[in-house]
Amino acid sequence: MSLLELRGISKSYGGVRAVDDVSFGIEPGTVHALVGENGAGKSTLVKLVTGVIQPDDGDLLIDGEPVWIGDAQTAHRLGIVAMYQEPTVFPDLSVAENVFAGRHPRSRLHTVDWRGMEDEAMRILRELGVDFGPGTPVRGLGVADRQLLEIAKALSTNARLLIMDEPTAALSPNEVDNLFATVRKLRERGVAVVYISHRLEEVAALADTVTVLRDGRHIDTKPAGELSQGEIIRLMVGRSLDALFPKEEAEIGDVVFRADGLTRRGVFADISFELRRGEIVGLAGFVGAGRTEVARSIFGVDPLDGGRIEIEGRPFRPRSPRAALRRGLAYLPEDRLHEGLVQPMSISDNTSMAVLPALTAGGFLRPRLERSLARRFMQQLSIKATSPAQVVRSLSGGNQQKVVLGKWLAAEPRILILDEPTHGVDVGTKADVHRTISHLAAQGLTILLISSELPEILGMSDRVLVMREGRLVTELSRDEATQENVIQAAAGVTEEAA
Amino acid sequence: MIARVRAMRPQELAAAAFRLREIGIVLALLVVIVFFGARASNFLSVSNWQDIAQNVSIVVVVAVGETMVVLTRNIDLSVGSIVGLCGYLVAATLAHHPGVPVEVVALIAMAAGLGLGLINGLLVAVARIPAIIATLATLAIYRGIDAEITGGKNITASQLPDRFLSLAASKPLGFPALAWIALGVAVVGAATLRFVPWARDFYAIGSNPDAARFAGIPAGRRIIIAFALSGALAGLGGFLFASRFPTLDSGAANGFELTVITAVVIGGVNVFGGSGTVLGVVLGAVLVATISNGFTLLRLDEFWKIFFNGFAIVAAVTIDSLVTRRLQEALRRRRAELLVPSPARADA
Amino acid sequence: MKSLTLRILLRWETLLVVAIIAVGIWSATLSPFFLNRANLLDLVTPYVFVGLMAFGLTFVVITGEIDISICSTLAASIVSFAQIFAAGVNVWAAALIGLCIAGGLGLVNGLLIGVLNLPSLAVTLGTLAAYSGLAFVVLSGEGVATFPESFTKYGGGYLAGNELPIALLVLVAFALGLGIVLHGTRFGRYLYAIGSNREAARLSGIPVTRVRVTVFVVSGLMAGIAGLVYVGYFGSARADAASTSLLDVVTAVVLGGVGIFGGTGSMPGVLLALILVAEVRSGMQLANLSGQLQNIVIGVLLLAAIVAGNLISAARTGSRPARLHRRRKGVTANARADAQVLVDSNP
Amino acid sequence: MHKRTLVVLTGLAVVVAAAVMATLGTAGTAKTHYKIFILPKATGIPVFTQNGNGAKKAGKELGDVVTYNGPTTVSGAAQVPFINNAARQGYNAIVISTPDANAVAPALKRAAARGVKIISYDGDTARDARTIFVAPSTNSLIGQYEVQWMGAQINYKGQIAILSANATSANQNTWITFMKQELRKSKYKNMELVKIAYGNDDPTTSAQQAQALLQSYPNLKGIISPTTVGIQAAAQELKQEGKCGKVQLTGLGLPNDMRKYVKSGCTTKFGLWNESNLGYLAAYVAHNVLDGKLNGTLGQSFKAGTLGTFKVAKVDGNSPVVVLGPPLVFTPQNIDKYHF
Repeated sequence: MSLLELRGISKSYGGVRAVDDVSFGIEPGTVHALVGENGAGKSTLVKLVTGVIQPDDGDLLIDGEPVWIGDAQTAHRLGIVAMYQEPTVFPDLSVAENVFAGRHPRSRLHTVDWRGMEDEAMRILRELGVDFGPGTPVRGLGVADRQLLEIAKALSTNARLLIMDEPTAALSPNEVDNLFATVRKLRERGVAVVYISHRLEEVAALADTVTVLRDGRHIDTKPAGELSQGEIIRLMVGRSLDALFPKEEAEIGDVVFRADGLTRRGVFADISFELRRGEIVGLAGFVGAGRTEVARSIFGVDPLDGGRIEIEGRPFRPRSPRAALRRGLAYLPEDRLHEGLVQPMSISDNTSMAVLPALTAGGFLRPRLERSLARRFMQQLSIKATSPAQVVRSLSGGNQQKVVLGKWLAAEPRILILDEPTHGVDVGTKADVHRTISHLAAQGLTILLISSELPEILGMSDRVLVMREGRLVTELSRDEATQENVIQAAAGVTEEAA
Repeated sequence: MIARVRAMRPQELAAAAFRLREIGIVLALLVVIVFFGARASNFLSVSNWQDIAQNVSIVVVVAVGETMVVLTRNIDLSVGSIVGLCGYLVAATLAHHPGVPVEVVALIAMAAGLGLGLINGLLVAVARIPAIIATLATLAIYRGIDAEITGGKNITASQLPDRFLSLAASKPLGFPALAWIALGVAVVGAATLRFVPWARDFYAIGSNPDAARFAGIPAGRRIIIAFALSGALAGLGGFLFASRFPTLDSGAANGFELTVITAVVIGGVNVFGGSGTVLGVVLGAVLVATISNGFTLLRLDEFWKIFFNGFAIVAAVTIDSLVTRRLQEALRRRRAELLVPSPARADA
Repeated sequence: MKSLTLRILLRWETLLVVAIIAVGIWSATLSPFFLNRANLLDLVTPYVFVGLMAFGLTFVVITGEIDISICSTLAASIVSFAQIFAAGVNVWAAALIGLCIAGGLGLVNGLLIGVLNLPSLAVTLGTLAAYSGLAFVVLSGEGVATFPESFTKYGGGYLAGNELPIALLVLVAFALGLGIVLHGTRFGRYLYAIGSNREAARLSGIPVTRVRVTVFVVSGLMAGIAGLVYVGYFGSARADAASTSLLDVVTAVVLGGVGIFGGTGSMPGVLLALILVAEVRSGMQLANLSGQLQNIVIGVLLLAAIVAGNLISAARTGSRPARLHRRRKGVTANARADAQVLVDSNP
Repeated sequence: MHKRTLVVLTGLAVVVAAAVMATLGTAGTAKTHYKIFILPKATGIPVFTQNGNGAKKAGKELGDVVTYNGPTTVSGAAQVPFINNAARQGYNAIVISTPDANAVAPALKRAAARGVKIISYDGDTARDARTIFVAPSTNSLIGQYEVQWMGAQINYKGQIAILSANATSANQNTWITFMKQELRKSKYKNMELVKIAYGNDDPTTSAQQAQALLQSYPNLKGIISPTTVGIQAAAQELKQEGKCGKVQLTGLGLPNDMRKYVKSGCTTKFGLWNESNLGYLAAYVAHNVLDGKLNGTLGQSFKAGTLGTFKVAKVDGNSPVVVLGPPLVFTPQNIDKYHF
């Protein structure tokens, strides 16, 4: 009987079916890989199982018994522990205390039993084959060591199900092998491990069973042996190209933006590409490939360690977003909630934020002008809101995304970088955004479209660049690009292994 | 030495940074002792160091309480008023009932302080008022209550029993009585922060509040305990203050919170909570008191001390943030070397 | 149809007006002298310097920071002004130098907090003591008090038959000027954006560092201007000037509806709150309550303002009233991960 | 809970709070002869409380309403609101002792402009801001006596220091000038005044200043403290450091405060005056000025109830002044006769 069974689980956000009637079981003592494109519902499932959110319908069963996981503490008690890409730890405390925070082992006198705690921590660390001691302050540990710490913490609460979400994204090769050895030890102890990764060679090397998700639906669950990497890719892709992408024909002009040898130590290395006027260039790749990091460095948000950029023939040193905007370069951030909008402010305040210098006369605001600007984009992007003065916090996800788009279009950029523009929005908004993008390109705007949704990349782009682990691996023209060869490039799967 | 530091793996660097602060203060203390020793003749005299120990004892007692609050990423500005108020309570009790044993009066002062601290805790944890604003308000409110109780009739030393007055003068084994009490409080404080589970939670709450909530730590209740303890120790500080300065008016211990916070910040307690030791705070308090005593002996203007306190807080905070930034830099650089993404690996 | 925030802000200001009227009625019962015109106009005069400092602090708090060193900045700038004046320099030139010093002290705060990104509470706590020490060193004990009438009239002088205090005009002038800057200029809009979401503001091309440094310079300058009015009213410059006014300044700002975590607040609110504080103080003075007892009432008023603010914002957004913890500035890697995990859960 | 009811509730809470404050207010204004406001350097200092009681005794005899109130910390600026308030409440006279003559001058002039008579006592204000100054004793006498008492105790040899109140306090500075004049006499040639420290009439600061004096001048022989707060703090400090007798102490102090220290040998001779009589006299001066009998011209004389007649004169360069009388001298022998 399986340790954890999902039966008919569904969850939707504001009209978008993130998870649709998913059922499969996870057996104790096995490594169960969960694969699928971005937005296929993987992270939503993780949040359902760890009690961060609750399903709309369907049941979760532990050892055959239906359970309701209302919050993270309940999940903990049931032995379900999740580990994210950047583990959350107490940087100021020692390793041992991180493992036992909030539930220190007590001596007879009800005091903290330091020796007992450190011995117990040492035992677990030894088992995981770790090279740092229980007394080491966590502040000095790298990501790999912090992950081992999370695993140690899970073992100390004798967790029965450990979910690892993209654990190897930031690890070096030998750190990955070390992690695999640890996972195999967990398996021998009867712990079930849900392993989520887009690195199919890791899935092949580690997993006992593989579950493939697509568009929030459960496609298949098979023993790893029976699925080659190529077959997995074929199950992953093949999303219906139903949404008709109205790609207007745009006349491609000369080179507007050239980057060569862009490098940021430890994140991405020698990225070189060109963008032409009126062209939409898709930038594909999995989470952690470094696409957002490249965009943020170009826009001056993060530092750049090397490489040169030219905009319209003139060199450009990205010192700050303000400098980039002045050169006609705009960036629509991936994290809409925290970086795209100022929630408590109105639509017109947000729309005019990036262009205030142009809208003000001698430093004085002109509210009428701002309101008309906001109305223009509300109408152009069909944003459903009562008035420009409405607070952005009260808008739906789709409308918020349109306001962010409007904000950057108001800056009248010549080059627009879009980072996951349609992530988590309803189908209607997605179509509106696509229509706007292709219309703008037709008018001569140059667009770099970062997206993890293959249909969107293939449907919208004149050219497709693919990145993996901080490098630009291939460039495909619109006709050459298919879902398979883009995913293969992104996952690093070569022809013969398919 | 620099080469060795750069070669150290970030883990050793972090462990070293952990110890750095205490070593740093001891070094600073030695430099100061040599500097003032050479210039002021009676600086190294036993009686001078007895004075320093006496003056620092009240700061240490209150600073241990303040440390517990700062560890939880909060701050208690009202300790100065609590010291003044409890100090007056002690004097008033002894003046009207000289028979009451001194130890009982100390407990009364701590109980009163505990109550006042509890109010701070409730304001911060339950009413969700930011600690800076809540304790700024209670600073004024407790000082007002102090003035109302005093009502213009100060208690002078002449009204207090000799047994109490002699406490500050007595020096068992050559070490001032007040300093013995402060030492005891520091030891108990250090032991509590080391061995008592709910006290360890202070560190977790300050280090990463979300992770603490995630680990099931009741942050609200812990914060109330921290403020209550800070109040209780400020109450004991009031008792010591009254024995050291037996004539009390409603302005007693005005601005004392600044001296306490200087000792806590210089003592290496991170302003954002999560790290700090009682040993560091005691050393910080001794350093501040020694420099202040040195200023006096050199007949420097009284007000350079206030300037020094402020300057020391800003300097300590700046050094703290530079060290943590340097550490994160080392981490990122080390991770970059490991993570050399070689295209070759992809085609294996 | 007014937007939601405007309606709530108005609601807060009307609340202040109601409170002002209520306290007015109470004071009138205490002494027949309260309601005569001269007295009413004279009500705010002793607190004009508190109001000017509150205007400066409002700019800082709206950007999500805090500056508790303003009272020491005032003291340090007026003693420098007094010593320069005592050395024979013309009073207005000396005043200008005093203002530059105040701006300079504000700039030190601004650089430490804006550029080095140090926590503003710890830095200004340090400079509160450091600047106070400087003030005493510059002019310990012996106050300077030989200022010409042409200067002191702006603090303590009267017009129109000895009834209209000039200081009141100064207060209203600055309230109007700074109100326009805050609500009508690009710089003002930047303050609200930075206070609500500093990262989004930076990504929108707002010069975040430059603005954060500037607000502390403004706070310093306003403390300097408040100092000049203080000298005018009290007639003397001493190093312990305004050492007990921090409570009144913070209360005026918080009671004025300025959110302590930044992003909200209006100049009219702070002006009304100052009038209320001044009225409460002078009413208690009439009732012969001691200065210290008055502080209790003001302290309670400050706490009540925050609790009311929490209740209203909880009712308005239905969310948890306020964060228990101030987010640690300089978002660390793992905090970003938390943000990443949660971003999908509420689109 | 619906938004509108919430806001009404908060409005109600504020109004209720205001009403509560109303019951706190205690002042009542009964119409009698004159209303006199006694404003000390600070309430809470015992000598000023005794001044207030003396003034109230005089008020009962004269049928005037005497109110005694003031700031709790010693600062000129803190007295300004009380001056404005007294003027606003229609007091006929303000009898003030100030630590900062200039800080209060503008407010006093404003009050005078509204017809309020200003009398200063103990700590004098700027000359043009008051009608008459009531001096506890002849300043020169106080200065000379204190130096003589100290000289006798350390037989005219060694370093001495002065622990004063506020640096801006007129009476303190006048006494210190006369002390310096006295010290220039040949009798005191090997007595050296090394430091003047200021305790701001705050007990804690005065104690810290006393400790600083003992620390920074190891072979100090004597401390003169012309303020009751300073002398008491210095005595307690000497007792704690075990230096009673080794370092002599004199100045102005209250017998009740200093009795214990005299008995344990920390001081053998110090002086003061009857503080309640000083308040009593000041109230009578105010009453006579309001009656128009006194307007500050030299030579005018008046009867001050049980204390007899006094004359307005020019004393030690300050005028117009009314002097209470010569200072009293307390010694271990006569200390038990005095109970104030």
